[in-house]
Amino acid sequence: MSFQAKLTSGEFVVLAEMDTPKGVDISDLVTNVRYLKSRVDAVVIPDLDNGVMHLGALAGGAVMRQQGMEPLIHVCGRDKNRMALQGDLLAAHVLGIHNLMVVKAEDMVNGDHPDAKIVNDLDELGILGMIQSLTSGTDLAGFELRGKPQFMPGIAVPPIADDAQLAQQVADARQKVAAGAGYIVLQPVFDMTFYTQIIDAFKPLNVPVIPAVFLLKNVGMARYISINDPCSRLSEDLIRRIRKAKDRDTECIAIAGEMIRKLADISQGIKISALGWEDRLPAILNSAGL
Amino acid sequence: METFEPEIVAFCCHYCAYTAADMAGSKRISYPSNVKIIRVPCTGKVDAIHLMKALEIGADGVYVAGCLAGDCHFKNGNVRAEARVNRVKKMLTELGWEPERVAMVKLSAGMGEQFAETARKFTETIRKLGPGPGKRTGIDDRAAS
Amino acid sequence: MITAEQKPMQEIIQYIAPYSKILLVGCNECVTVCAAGGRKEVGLLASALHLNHLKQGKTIDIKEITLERQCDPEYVEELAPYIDGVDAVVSMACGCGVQTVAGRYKKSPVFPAVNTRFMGASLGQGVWAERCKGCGDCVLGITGGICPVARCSKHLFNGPCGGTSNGQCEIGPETDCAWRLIWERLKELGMEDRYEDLMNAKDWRPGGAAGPGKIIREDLA
Amino acid sequence: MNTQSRLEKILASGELAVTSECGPPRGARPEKVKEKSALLKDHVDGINVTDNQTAMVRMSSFAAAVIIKQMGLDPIMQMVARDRNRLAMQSDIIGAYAFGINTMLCLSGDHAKFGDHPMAKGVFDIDSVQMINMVRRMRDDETFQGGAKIDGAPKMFIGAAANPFADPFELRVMRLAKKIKAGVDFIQTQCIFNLDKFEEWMKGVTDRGLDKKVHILAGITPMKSVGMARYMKNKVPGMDIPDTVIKRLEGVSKQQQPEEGIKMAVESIERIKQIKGVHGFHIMAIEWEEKVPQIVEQAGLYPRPKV
Amino acid sequence: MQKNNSSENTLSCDRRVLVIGGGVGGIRAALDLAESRRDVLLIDKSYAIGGLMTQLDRTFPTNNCDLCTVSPYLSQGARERHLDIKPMTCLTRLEGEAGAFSATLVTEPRYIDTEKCTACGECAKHFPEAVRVTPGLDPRAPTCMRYPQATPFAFSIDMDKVTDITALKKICKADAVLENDQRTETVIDVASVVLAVGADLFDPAVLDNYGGGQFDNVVTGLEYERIMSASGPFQGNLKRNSDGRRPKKVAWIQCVGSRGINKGDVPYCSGVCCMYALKEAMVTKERFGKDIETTVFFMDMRTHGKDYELYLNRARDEYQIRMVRSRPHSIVEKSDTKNLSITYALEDKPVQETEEFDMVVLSTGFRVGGETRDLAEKLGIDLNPHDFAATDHFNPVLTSKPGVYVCGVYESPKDIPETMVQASAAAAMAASNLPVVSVDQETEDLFMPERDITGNDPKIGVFICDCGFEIGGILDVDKLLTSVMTHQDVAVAQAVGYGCSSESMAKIEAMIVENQLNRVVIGGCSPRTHETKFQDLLRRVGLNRYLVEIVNLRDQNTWTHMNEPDRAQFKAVKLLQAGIAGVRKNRPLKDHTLPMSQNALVVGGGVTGMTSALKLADQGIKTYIVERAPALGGLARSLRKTIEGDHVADFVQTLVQKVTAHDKIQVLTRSIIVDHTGMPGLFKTGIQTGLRMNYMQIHHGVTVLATGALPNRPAQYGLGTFKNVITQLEMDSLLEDDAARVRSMDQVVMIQCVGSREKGNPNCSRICCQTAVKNALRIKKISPEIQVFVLYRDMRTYGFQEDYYRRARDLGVKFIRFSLDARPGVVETQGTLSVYTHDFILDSDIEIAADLVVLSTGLIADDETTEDLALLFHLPRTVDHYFLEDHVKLRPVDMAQRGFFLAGTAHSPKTIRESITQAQAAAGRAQTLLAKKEINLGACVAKVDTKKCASCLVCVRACPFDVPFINAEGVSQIDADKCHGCGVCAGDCPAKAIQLLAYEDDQILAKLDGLFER
Repeated sequence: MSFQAKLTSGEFVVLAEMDTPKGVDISDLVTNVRYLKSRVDAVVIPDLDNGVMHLGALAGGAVMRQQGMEPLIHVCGRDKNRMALQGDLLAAHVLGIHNLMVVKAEDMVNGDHPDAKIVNDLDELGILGMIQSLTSGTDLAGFELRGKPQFMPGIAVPPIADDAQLAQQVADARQKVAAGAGYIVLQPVFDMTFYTQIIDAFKPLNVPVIPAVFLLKNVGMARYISINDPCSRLSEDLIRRIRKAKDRDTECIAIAGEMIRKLADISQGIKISALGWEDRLPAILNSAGL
Repeated sequence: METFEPEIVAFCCHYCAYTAADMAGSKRISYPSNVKIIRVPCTGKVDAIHLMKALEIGADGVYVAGCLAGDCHFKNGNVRAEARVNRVKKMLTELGWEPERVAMVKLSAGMGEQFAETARKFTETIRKLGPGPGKRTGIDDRAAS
Repeated sequence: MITAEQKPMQEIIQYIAPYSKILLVGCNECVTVCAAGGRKEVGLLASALHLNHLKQGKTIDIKEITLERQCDPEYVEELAPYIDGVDAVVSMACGCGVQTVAGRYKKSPVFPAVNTRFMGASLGQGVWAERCKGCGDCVLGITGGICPVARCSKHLFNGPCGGTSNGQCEIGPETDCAWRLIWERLKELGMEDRYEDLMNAKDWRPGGAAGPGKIIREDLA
Repeated sequence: MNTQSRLEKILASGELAVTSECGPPRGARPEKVKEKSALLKDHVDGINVTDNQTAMVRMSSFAAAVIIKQMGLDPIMQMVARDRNRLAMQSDIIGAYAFGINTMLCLSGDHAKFGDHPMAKGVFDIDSVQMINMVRRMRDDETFQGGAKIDGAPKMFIGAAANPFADPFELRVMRLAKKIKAGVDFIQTQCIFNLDKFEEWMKGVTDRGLDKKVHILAGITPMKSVGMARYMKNKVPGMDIPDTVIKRLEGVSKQQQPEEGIKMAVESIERIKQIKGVHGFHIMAIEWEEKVPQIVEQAGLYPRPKV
Repeated sequence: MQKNNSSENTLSCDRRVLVIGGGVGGIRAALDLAESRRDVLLIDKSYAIGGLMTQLDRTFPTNNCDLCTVSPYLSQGARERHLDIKPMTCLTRLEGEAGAFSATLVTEPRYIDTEKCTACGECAKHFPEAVRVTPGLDPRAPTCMRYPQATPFAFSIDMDKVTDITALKKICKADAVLENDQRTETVIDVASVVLAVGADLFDPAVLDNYGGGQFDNVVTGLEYERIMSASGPFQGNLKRNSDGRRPKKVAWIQCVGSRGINKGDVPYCSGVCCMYALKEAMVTKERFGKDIETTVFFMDMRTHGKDYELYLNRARDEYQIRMVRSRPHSIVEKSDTKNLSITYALEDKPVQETEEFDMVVLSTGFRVGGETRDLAEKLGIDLNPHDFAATDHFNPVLTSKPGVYVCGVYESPKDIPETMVQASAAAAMAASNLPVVSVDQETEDLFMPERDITGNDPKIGVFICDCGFEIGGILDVDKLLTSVMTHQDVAVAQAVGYGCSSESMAKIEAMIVENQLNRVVIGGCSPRTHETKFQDLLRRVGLNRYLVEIVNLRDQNTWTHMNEPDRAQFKAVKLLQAGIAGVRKNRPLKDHTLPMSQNALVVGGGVTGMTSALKLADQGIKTYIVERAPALGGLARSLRKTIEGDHVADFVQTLVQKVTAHDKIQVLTRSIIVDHTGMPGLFKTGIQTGLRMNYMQIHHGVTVLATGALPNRPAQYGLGTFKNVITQLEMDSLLEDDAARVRSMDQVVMIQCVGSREKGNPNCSRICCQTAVKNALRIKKISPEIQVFVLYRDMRTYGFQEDYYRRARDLGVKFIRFSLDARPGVVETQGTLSVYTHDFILDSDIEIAADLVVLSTGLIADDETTEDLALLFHLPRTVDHYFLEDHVKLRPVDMAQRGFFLAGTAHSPKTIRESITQAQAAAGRAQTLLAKKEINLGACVAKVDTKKCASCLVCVRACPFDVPFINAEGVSQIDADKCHGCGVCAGDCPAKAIQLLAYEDDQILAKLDGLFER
C-alpha cells in the first residue's frame, strides 16, 4: 500500500530519512536503501538540509524510485523562487515523486555556504498554496497546465520549547492544514511526557501526526544536543545511560527503538533519522520491532 | 620432595598486555620468573592449539593476556581469545586435567602492577596444582623415540 | 552441508586405548566448514590425546593427515603410505568418510571421532541448523521453501499441530514452528490458498525406506 | 448415517453431544479403566481413550477401548501419528473395529521430548490429516492406504482435534477446513478458557459454512486450583489461559478453588451453547473424572438422550 | 683549507635550518625537521652530541635508564638523510635576516677522520692523556668513550697533549689520525636558526656554607647521577668518595643556588630539582638498599608536571623518603669520619636541629654560562634579566630576532618533556621560513638490495647487549653465550655491550657480513622500543628486516627479577632458546604500503587547536578544525590577562581572524565527532555539525587532539553558597571590569589547591600558583592598601614565575602555608566572611576577615569528552582522564596510536604559553608523518593458502574489519593493504589455511619448543 493510501486509511506509517551525498557518488545511498525495502513506507529526502549543499532532493527522490522505494522530498523556499519551485514540482511528478514535505529551511548561518543569497520568494503557506494551485491545474500566474500533477503535501513543525510555543505552532499548523497540508511531522523530543502532550495538541487538526526520532551516536552528541537544543529535552539520565552502557553503540540504537515503540502507541506514524548512519536504520527498525 | 617450579607461558598482545609487562619492568615490579612471554599482535591470533601444545611439551600453565574488554586494538580479538581459552578449559576438564591451567586475563597497557599481580597469582595457582602434562612422565622417552 | 560435532573425548579415548600408533585423519570438506574435523580440529584432537596419555604416564604416536575429501576413494588412497605404520585409524570425517576409509583399509580398525548430526545450513559464525532430511522427494516447491520434514518436529505435511505458542514449536522456544514460517512465506508469496491443498501421505522410499539408497547416473557411470 | 457410532447418532439427532475422556492406566490393571468409565457411564455419549497421552507409556488405547466396550459403553479410540506407522495404524483400526469400536479420533500426538521416553524415535509416517483421510478411505472406499482392497471395512466415525488458540491464529480455520476436506466427521477442540477467541474462531468457521460439514464439540476443562491454571498457562503448549481466569481463582480460598473451577466450567458451557455451530461438549476433567457428572448436570446436559 | 670530514656539497644548500646545540632538545628539533624532509645542520661545541641527558642515570617519572631512552634518538640522528651533524663547531657570526641568514661557523680540529675511525679505542688505550675522554662536568668519567652510544662514533685528539704523533698514527689501524687537521671556518646560508644550547649547572663551590667542591662527600645532583650510573666512575655502585663505603644516610638539599638572594644565588626556580632529588632518592632505595635513609630538605615541593604529584606521593608513601621543609643553614664535615652534619630549623620549632649524614647531595640548578651570553650577542638576540633568551609572551620559542628560535632550558629552566615540546615547536617555527615541501619530492630510503637467502640453511647470529648494569649486572652474559652456542644453526654468539650504540651496531653489522649470517637474534631490551632499530641494521647489511628476533632480556627479565639473578639467568636461557627457535622459522617478508592523506584534523578550536591548525595550514596542509562550541576560542575566551600583563582577548581575536581567513583551514563549529575508521595516514572521521546535526566525513592523515580541559568548580569553602567566595577565573574578570569594587575591599584571602592534590583529583593543577600571584599583584596595583592573604600548600611558581612570587612578597602579600590535615575553613556570619587557618610559624589558629575569598580551583580533565574520544579513536587516558601520551619523557606530543598528536590542556593543565608551544610542537610532529608519501603497513598480514582453503567463510565472518572475501576462484582472499594484521582469522580458520605473516603458527610453536628445550 502506498504511503498516501496508508495515511488516508489511518494505517501506521514508517518514514526513514536519508541524506543525499555531497557529491555524485550515490553508492552508499543505493546500498542503504536496499536494506529498507518493505520495511519503511517512504524515504524522506531533505533538500539542501541544514544549509549544507548536497545532491538535490529531486534527484535523490528519483534514485529512490529507481530502487523501488517510495520517496518523500522536502520543499522549501529558501533557495528557489516560485519559478524554480513550480518547475521542480512538475518534474517531481513526472519522476514519480508525489509525497512532499513543506519545511521552513534552516538558517544559512550554520551551513556551508553562509554567503549565499537567500531567496524566500514564497513562505510555507505560499508553497502550500502553490501546490494546491498546481494540483488543481493552474500555475501561480493563472496559466493552465497541460496535465495536472498529483501531490500529498505535509508540513514539518519547528522545534517547540514550551506550552506557549506549542499553542502558536498548533495555530500555524491549522492554517497550513487549511492550505492543504495532509499530515504533520514533528521534531524529535526525548521527553516522552512532553512529546505526548505535543502530539495530543496537534491531533485536533484531524490530519495524521508523525513524531520523529533520531539516533544519538555517542555521549558527545547527546551532550551537545542537551545543551544546544533545549527543545529536544534530552535529559541527564539519558546521557548517563549511554555512558554507563557496556556497548554504547547498541545502547544508542536501543534508545531509539524504545522511543519509536512508545511513540507508535500514540501516533499514526514515525519518522526515523540516523543522521548519516543510514546503514544502521535496519538495526533501529529491528530494535523498534518494526 | 624438591620444590616444584612451574613453567608458565603467557601469550601477550602487543598493544596492551605486552606493554603492561614492559611497564612492570620499567617500574621494577617483580613477579615470578616462571612466567615467560610470547608476543602476539593480538590475542585473537592465539589459537587453541597453541595453548594445548604448550601444555603438551612442558608448560605447567598457560595464559593469554589481552586488552581490557572493549579496548581491543582490533575490536574484539580478546573476546575471541577468551572463547578459545574456554574451549581449551572444557577439553582439559574432559581429559581429567585441571582447567585452571589455562586462563584469560585482560589488562591495559598501563597496568604494570596488575600484570605482575596476575603473574604472581597464576604462578601460585599452578604451583598448587603441581606439574603439568608435559612434566609427568614420558616426555623424555618421547623425545628419544 | 553435512554437519557434525566432536565425540566426547572419553569415547575417543576408549576406542584407541589398546593402540599406541594412531593415524588421525581429517577431511577438508563439510566437517572443516562446520569446524568438527578440519586440519585445526585434527591438531587439537591430537594434542588432546597426547595430553591424555601424558596423564596416564604413557606416550602415543599420532600422525595427522587431512584429506581433501574422505568420501572419495582416490583421496583416501593418500593414506596408503602411512597405514601400515599405524595400529588404528581415527577419522574425523562424517559417516561417509569413515566408511570409505574403513572400506579401503580393511586391516586397520577405523574409529569415528565425530558424530555426524544432520544436513544443515549455517546461520552465522559457529551456528548450524538442520535443514534437510534427505527424504528423496522434495516438497519445498509447495511449502514456500521451508521444509516440513526437516523443520517440523513432527514432520507434519498439512499444517501446524496445536502445540504452537508464540510462533514457536512445542518442543521449545528456540525452535521456530516450521508451519508458521511456511504460512508466513506463503502469504508473502501470495500463495495462501495453496495451504488448503491436501498433501497426501508421503512415499518414504526415495529417502531410505526402500533400503540403502543409491544413485546411478548411467551417463557418467 | 455412515456408522453405528452412538456419537454420530446423537449428533445426527441435533442434540448437543457430550463426551469425556479416560486416561488408561500405566500398568496392566483393567479395573482402573473400569472404575473411571463407570463414573462417566450415564452422563456422556462417548468416552475418549487417550493414546500414550503426553508421550507417556500407558495401556494401549485399543485395549482400554475394548475394556470399555465390553462394559457396554461407547469408547472413542484415540490414535496418534507419533507411535505407529501406517501399517500398525491400519491393523489396529481393523482390529478395534472387530471388537465393535466404531468411533475414533486422529491426532498428531505430543512430541516425545517431554514424555517418559524422550529418546524414542517419533514415527510420524503420516500426519493427522493424512490419517483422517486414510481412515475415511478405509471406510468409504474399502481400500487400505496402500491401495489394496479391504475385506470387511471398518466403519469408523472419524474425529479429530482442533486448537482454536494455537499460532498462527488465522490458520486455525483453514486447518479445520483441511481436516474436513480429508474427511473428518467430528471435532473436539482444545480446552476453552479464552471464550472471546473461541467465538472469533467459530465465527470464522461459520462464515465459511464449515459448521455444516463437521460437528464441533467444544473442549471444557474444570480448573482444580489456581496452581493448575498457572501451570497450564505457562507449561502446556498451545494453551490460552487469560489472566482473568487466574485472577478469579486467586480471588477465592484454596479450599473453594475446585468448586469455583467447576462453576467456571459450567458458565463456559452455558455461554458456548449460545455460539452458533457448536454441537456438543468434550469435557476433559484431567484425573478428576468424578466431577464430570456434576458438570454435565449443572450445565443442564443431563439426562443424556437415548438413541 | 683543510678538507676533512665535512660533506661540502650539502653545505651549499640555502634552504636549511641551523640547530645550535646537540642535547636532547637540539636533536629533537633537528630530527623533526629532517623527518619532515627539511635540511638541517646540527652543530655542537662538544665532539659528540647528546648533551646533559646522556650523563643522567635515570629519568623521572618512569625511572628508566636515560641512555637507553635517548640512544635511539642519537643514532637516528646519525642516520637521517636530511641531517648533517658537525661536532666541535661554534657559530661566530650571523648576518642577514629570517629566510636568508648567512652563518659563519668555526670547527675545531678533531685530528680524527670520523669517516675512518671505527672507535676501536686503541688510541685511547695507548695514549689516554691525549685522547679526549672527559665528559666535561664530571671528573669521574667512564674510561673509554664519553658514553658508549656516542654520535658521531669517533674519538678526538687533544693535539697539545700529543708527544709522539708518529706512534699515535701507527697505533691507529684505520689510518684515521689527521695530523694536520686545522680549525676551519665555513660560511653557510640558512633560513632559520634554532637555539638549543641549554644551560650550565650551578657550581656550588662559590657558596661557602655547603662545602661543595670542598667536602668529599658533598656532591651535586649530577655528580650523584654519575656515581649511580652504570657508565659512571664506580660502574653503577653507590660509593662515598672519601672511603668507597656505601652511604647509609643521604641527604638532599634543594634550591642550592636557586630561589635565593644571597651571594652567588639566582632568584628564579630551576624547575627540575625537586623531581630529580626525589628520583635520586627513590633509585637509591630501589637499587642500593631499602635500609638507606634518604632525606630531602626543601622549601616548596614543586612537582607540578603531569602526574608528578603521584610520583611525589609514591616517594613519600612507598619509598618512605623523609621530607623536611627547611633550608639548612650550613654543612659541617666531621674530620674523622668525613660525615656531614647539617643544621636546620623547622618551621614550627624555634630551636635548630643538627643531624649527621654520610653523604649530602646539593640540588643545583641551571645557570647561563658565559659562552652562551657571547653567542647571544653574536646572534643579536635580547636576553631577559636572568641572561636567558628573552622571548615572546605568547610564543616562547620566538626570540627578539625574527628567524632565530629558542627551545629548552635556554628559554627558561625546564625538564625534558617540556624541552622536547619546545624543540618540536621551535622546529615547526623554523620550518615556516622554508619553502613548503611537497611529498612528491620524496625519494626512497636507500638500502642495499636484499640478499636472497632462499635455500640457505639458517645461520644465526646471537648478540647480547649487557646494557651496562641493566642486563650485564644481573646476568652472566658469558655463560649465556656458552649455552647459546650449543644450539643448532647458531654460527656466532657475541656480547655487544650497549647493543643499540653505533659502536655495537657497527660490530654486529660486520659480523653478519663476515659470517654470512642470515638470521639474527638480539638479546636486549623490549622489541616495542628497539625492534625497528635492529631491523634497519639488517637492511643495511642486505638482509630482510624480518629475519631478526628481539629477545626481551631487560624489561621482562632483569628489571623484574633483579633480586633473583639465578632465576633471571635461567629465564634468559629459555627466552634466548625461544628466540633462536623462532628466528629459524622467520622468512623474508615484503612490506605493504598505501598512499598517505595530506589533510589534518584538529579536534578543538581553542588557542591550542587554532595554533596547531595555523602551523599546519601554513605548510600547505588542508586542515579541519572541529569545535563543539558555536565559536572558536575555547577556555581562553574566559581569560583576561596573563601574568606578564598581556590581554588574552586581543591575542585570541587575532588568532581567530587568521584562522578564519586562512584558505587551507576549514572551521567546523558546533560539531561533534561521532565515528572514526582507518589507519594512520588514511583516517576517516564522521562529524555531526550544526544545530541540526548534519553528518559529514573528513579524510585526514593525522589528528591533533586539542580538546582542552575544564575549569574546576568543586563545592568547597562555600563556593556556590557564599556570594563572596569566587574562583580565580572570576577574579580575573572582576579585576578588569570592576576596579572600584576591588578598591573598596580591605582584605582578600586566596586559597590554593582547591580540588587539586587531594583525593579524587590527586594531581597538581600547575597554573594556580602563578594565577594567584598574578591576581594578588593586580589587587596590589589597584590599591596597595588591600591586605592579600594566600593560603597555600607549596608555592609552585616554577622558573621565572618565581620573580612574580618574590615581587608579591615584597609588596606585602601574606603567604600562609596550610596542610591537608589542617585545612582552612570559610564561614559567613551576617554577610561577612571569615577564614580560619593554622599558622605554622605562629603555631596558632588564626582568623582573617575577608571581603572576598578567591579559590584557586585549577583545571580538571573533561572526562566525558576524553572518554568519548578515547573510545572512538582507541586512545589511552591517564587515571585522571587526561589523554596519555606515548612516552611521558621523550614523546610528550605523540600518542601511542600513530597519527595522533596531543597538545594543550587535554594533555595536562598548563598556561596559555605552554599550550601554544605544545600546539606548535604537535603541528611539527604531525608534519614528520605527513612528509611521507606512503604509509608502511608492515608485513604482518594474513595470507591464505588457497590449496588448503575450504571456503568455509569463517574468516569472512570473523574478521573485525570485513577484509576477507571469497574471490572468483572460490577461495578466501585477504588483501594485504586492507589487512590490519590482528590474526583473528588465522586463529579461527578450521582448515589452517590462513597464516599471519611474521607470526605464523610454526614460528609460535617453534618458540614454544625453544622455551621447553632441555
